[in-house]
Amino acid sequence: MTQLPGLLDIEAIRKDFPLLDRVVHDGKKIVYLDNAATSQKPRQVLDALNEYYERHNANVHRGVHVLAEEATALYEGSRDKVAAFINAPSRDEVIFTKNASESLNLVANMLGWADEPYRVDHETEIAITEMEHHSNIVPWQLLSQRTGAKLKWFGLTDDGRLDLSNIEEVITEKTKIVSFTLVSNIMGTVNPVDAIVRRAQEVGALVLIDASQAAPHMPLDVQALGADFVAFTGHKMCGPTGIGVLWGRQELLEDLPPFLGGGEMIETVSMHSSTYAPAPHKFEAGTPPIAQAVGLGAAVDYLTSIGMDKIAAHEHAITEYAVGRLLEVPDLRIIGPTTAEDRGAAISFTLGDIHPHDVGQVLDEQGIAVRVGHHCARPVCLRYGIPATTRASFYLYSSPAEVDALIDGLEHVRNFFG
Amino acid sequence: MTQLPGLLDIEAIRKDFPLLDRVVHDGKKIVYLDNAATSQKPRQVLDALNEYYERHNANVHRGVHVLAEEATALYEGSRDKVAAFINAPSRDEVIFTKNASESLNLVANMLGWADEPYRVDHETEIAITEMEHHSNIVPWQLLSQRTGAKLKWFGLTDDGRLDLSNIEEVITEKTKIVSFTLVSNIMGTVNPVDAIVRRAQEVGALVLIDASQAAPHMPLDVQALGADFVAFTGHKMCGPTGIGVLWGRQELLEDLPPFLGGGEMIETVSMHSSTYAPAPHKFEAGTPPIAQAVGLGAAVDYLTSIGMDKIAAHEHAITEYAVGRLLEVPDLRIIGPTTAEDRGAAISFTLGDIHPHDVGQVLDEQGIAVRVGHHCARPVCLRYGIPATTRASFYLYSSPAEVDALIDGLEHVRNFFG
Amino acid sequence: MKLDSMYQELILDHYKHPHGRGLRDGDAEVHHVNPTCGDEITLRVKYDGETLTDVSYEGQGCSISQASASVLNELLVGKELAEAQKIQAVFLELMQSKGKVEPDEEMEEVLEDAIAFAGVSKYPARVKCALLSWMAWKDATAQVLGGAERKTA
Amino acid sequence: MKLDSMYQELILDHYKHPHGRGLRDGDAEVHHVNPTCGDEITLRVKYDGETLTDVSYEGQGCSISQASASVLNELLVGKELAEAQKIQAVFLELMQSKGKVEPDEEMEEVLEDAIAFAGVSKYPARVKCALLSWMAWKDATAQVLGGAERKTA
Ligand SMILES: Cc1ncc(COP(=O)(O)O)c(C=O)c1O
Ligand SMILES: Cc1ncc(COP(=O)(O)O)c(C=O)c1O
Repeated sequence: MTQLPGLLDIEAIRKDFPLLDRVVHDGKKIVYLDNAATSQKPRQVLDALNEYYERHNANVHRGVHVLAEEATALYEGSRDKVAAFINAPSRDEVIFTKNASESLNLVANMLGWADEPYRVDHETEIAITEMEHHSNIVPWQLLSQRTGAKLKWFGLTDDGRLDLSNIEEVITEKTKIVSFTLVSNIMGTVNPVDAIVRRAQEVGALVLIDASQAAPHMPLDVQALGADFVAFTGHKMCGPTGIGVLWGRQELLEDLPPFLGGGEMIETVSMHSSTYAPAPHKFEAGTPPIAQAVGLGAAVDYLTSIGMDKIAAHEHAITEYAVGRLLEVPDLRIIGPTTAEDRGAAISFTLGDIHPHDVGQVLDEQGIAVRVGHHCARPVCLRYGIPATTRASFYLYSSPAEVDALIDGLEHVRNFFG
Repeated sequence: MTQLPGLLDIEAIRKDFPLLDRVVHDGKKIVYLDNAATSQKPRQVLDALNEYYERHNANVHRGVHVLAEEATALYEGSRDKVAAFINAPSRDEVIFTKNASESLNLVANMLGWADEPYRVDHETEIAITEMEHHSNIVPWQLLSQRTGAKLKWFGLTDDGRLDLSNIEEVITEKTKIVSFTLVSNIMGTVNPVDAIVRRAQEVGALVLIDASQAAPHMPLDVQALGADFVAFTGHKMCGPTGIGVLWGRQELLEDLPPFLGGGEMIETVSMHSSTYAPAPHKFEAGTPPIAQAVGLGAAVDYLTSIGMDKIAAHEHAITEYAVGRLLEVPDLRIIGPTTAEDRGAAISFTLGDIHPHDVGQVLDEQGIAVRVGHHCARPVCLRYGIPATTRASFYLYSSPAEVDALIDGLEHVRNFFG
Repeated sequence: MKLDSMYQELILDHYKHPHGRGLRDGDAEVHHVNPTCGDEITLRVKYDGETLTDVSYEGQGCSISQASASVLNELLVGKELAEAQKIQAVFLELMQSKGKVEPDEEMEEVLEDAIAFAGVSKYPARVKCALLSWMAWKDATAQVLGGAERKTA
Repeated sequence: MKLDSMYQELILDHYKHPHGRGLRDGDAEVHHVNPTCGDEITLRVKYDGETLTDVSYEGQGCSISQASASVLNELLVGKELAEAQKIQAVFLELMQSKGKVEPDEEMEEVLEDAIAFAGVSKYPARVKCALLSWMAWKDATAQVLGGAERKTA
């Protein structure tokens, strides 16, 4: 087996993930390289879910009975864990949502309904980038349509990086919010946070960072980032589906208006008017994803026990190896950075004229799960003049042997359509 | 053991629910009477969740690999199950949300952003009732504040029913939307759908029915209801937390604008503009609660295998028994209907001057879990001049013995504070 | 190998040598997108009375969607409208069968080369690829019939 | 019985015979709500220089929140501001201890009757009940000190 410096003890880790033993297509063990779409779940997380439902399940916050107290302690305990995981100054800055998309929409809607100085309206501008996930594009298009605000964006360089050369035109005195991804889900690019945050602060714009592809893979420190909001999603970081996070600076969460109305988010309600609970509850209407928050808490414990820096190092080694081997494949073109520097573990590529759908299908037949298409980042495909890509993406349990399997699989694809 | 006509085979059913074996406070088996807040989960649902995560977990819709196909088939299969469960004319009318609160907010926001003839604006009116859950009040207060629309509501009679005597003033030619609960979560009242729907149709208003307390407990037929939208929540009907449903008439879902923007809900995206996928996907931005939908599908299978009519009969019998026994308790006042006719299995009451918090605490000490407070329906408490109530609520696994335990518990409460 | 049931020789042939590709004069034009994968097609139909005289198209997509458009062109052009609609309906039935319909002789007679897509019906994610051009054709034809939104180039 | 640790005789006494209940003249008034249960209190403070001369209140709530307001009145009225603030801080510490602080003699000396609430700190849902009036008092006092939003009746 290929040994690379910095690898985790993959064999031990893989034992935690029941799905990785899955056998598909008449006896082929799954090679799961679709981690940018969603991660697999360790037994520790599934145990936490079962334990919650079998022993503690109750609705939170409003009960004096023992189950309600336990459920509340578990749910709020997960908030503490997430706050520690991202180094949030206060647990009250951690809002649970259903996914990163809701987190991003939540900010867009807060700003649309806000009073000055936050209000986005027809005299103001919004800045994003051309490499955003659709979930960080469409909310801003909707906000722009509904308020008249102008939507601007950073373009991309030929090697898959943000083109910041016109930063002073993209982020101006009129800009109210700059929203961008920390790591591209399609190209793996890690973006230069500092330069963007500095410019945003210069003009007094708020900064929202989409950390959906960062939180699972590297240490995340919201204070060091210097952003005002950070969004990410549970299912990509060993957690359950149905849970996302929005972190926001306390004073902003106090000032900004609520989004969804309902139970749990109120202080007092009469038919004539209502007042709202303090953050984070103000932004958590209805019964929250209780079990999912508990599961995310267990995921955070799991990742922390391994160490986010070690996970980052592991993925860096795998990515470096994968990039090197992919570049040896004839007719293969990587869309995005072609070295492992400042890049995450998602690698997109085209293979000659063979359509990614066909690439993915033939890989699947060999038990290799990759994603094909525009990966919810169609503007990137448009930018590089391609209809779609094939994307292999790695995680803490990915092994060099799986990279080798991918390379062999691509050889097979080329033969099949050759 | 007390035998009542119409009871289910409780012993067999209780074996399906691991939590019901829970022992609290030094050896007391839990008596779980907080079902209106959330239900317990049968093993069948937990098995479906585990099976999903251990064997099929992948992101849905965009993959050609076998896991993605399986996950998509399971997720969309749950949509079929839910559609059948509520007798929806088309599976495409079933939208998965995170909870009922999101479903209700979704409709409010659709109408706020809609074009004519649906648009809610300052020249129009919204009608709700005084017995709504906060999740069906606050979204309309927000919409009313943000659009200038006038919010009206039906009051309550002394015996906990809707006062429809002024229906022509509450629902007028200006009314765009009438939203009301099918079953009150605080009083158990079952509301007269026909009369309200008829009047709404007369004036061309849309009707949204909050079926959060109905879907778990009785056969639900959206076509028979005659409404335009029906909302409910998974966790109260044996399903996981983190999943809700909005059913809407196809033509409305086609006409109405999206709410949250992001991945999955688009047809095509460029930096300049986007087009949206057809319903239901148009309203499901981001990675949906996949496992939770699968769990809800299993819950629907479970409930259907027992039979919703049989569940309704069981609860009716228990409720009748409970109302009778409660009325024997000195100083006890039921808030809501005092017979079992046209009422669900949630019973709220006050006990002399003893504050519900204190009632709940002393019951808890005996292992009896009830909910105390305003049950996210504070206007009802205001209406009846009480600060809060104690609420016992039953489900398919509730037994007459548990009712007896409650009555004994209340005796103990009276002695304690006597 | 199971894969061969999807990628029939005939499909790969059509993919590599598509029939009637390119946009020509038409009575109606539609643009269809498969949102789940981004495949796109622009398709025009031309009728002479009841006869479908041309289906021209341009687009990008996988072998299945490309081959399917090529087969459609080969199969439908020259047919009477009613006949073409019947073929479309049978193709739709086959593709939505989840691999459970065993094509019989009658079906083979109607579908000719298109019968090669039977294997694709086992792959839910790819059924939409195979149907993309057929849905576009149906839509364009409906426009001609309805007289609505006629576009010619 | 565990319950007795919460419902100390002393708490039930204060609940049944509250001290200083009712609204009287004050330098500042606040209205606090416990959103998790709907308990409410309206509370006024009156100062004469540094001396807290009255805490008057009205509200609805459970035995714990009612008894706590009564104890507060008994304990704080007549004290110097600094002394009252110290008592409040110690009470807060006790209540947030999750039952893990064993009240020592020093604490007992400071808190007097309020020490009876030690058992409540084991019940997270009830801690807020016990704290409602104390938070309201703190807030009202801050208003007086800040001179902001002074209300008198
Ligand atoms: C009548 C009613 N409507 C709406 C809701 C809100 O449901 P959820 O909290 O799951 O959003 C509830 C329950 O909490 C309810 O009882
Ligand atoms: C960069 C990025 N942003 C946002 C999202 C949206 O996350 P979710 O689908 O969980 O809402 C994703 C993943 O799908 C992503 O990769």
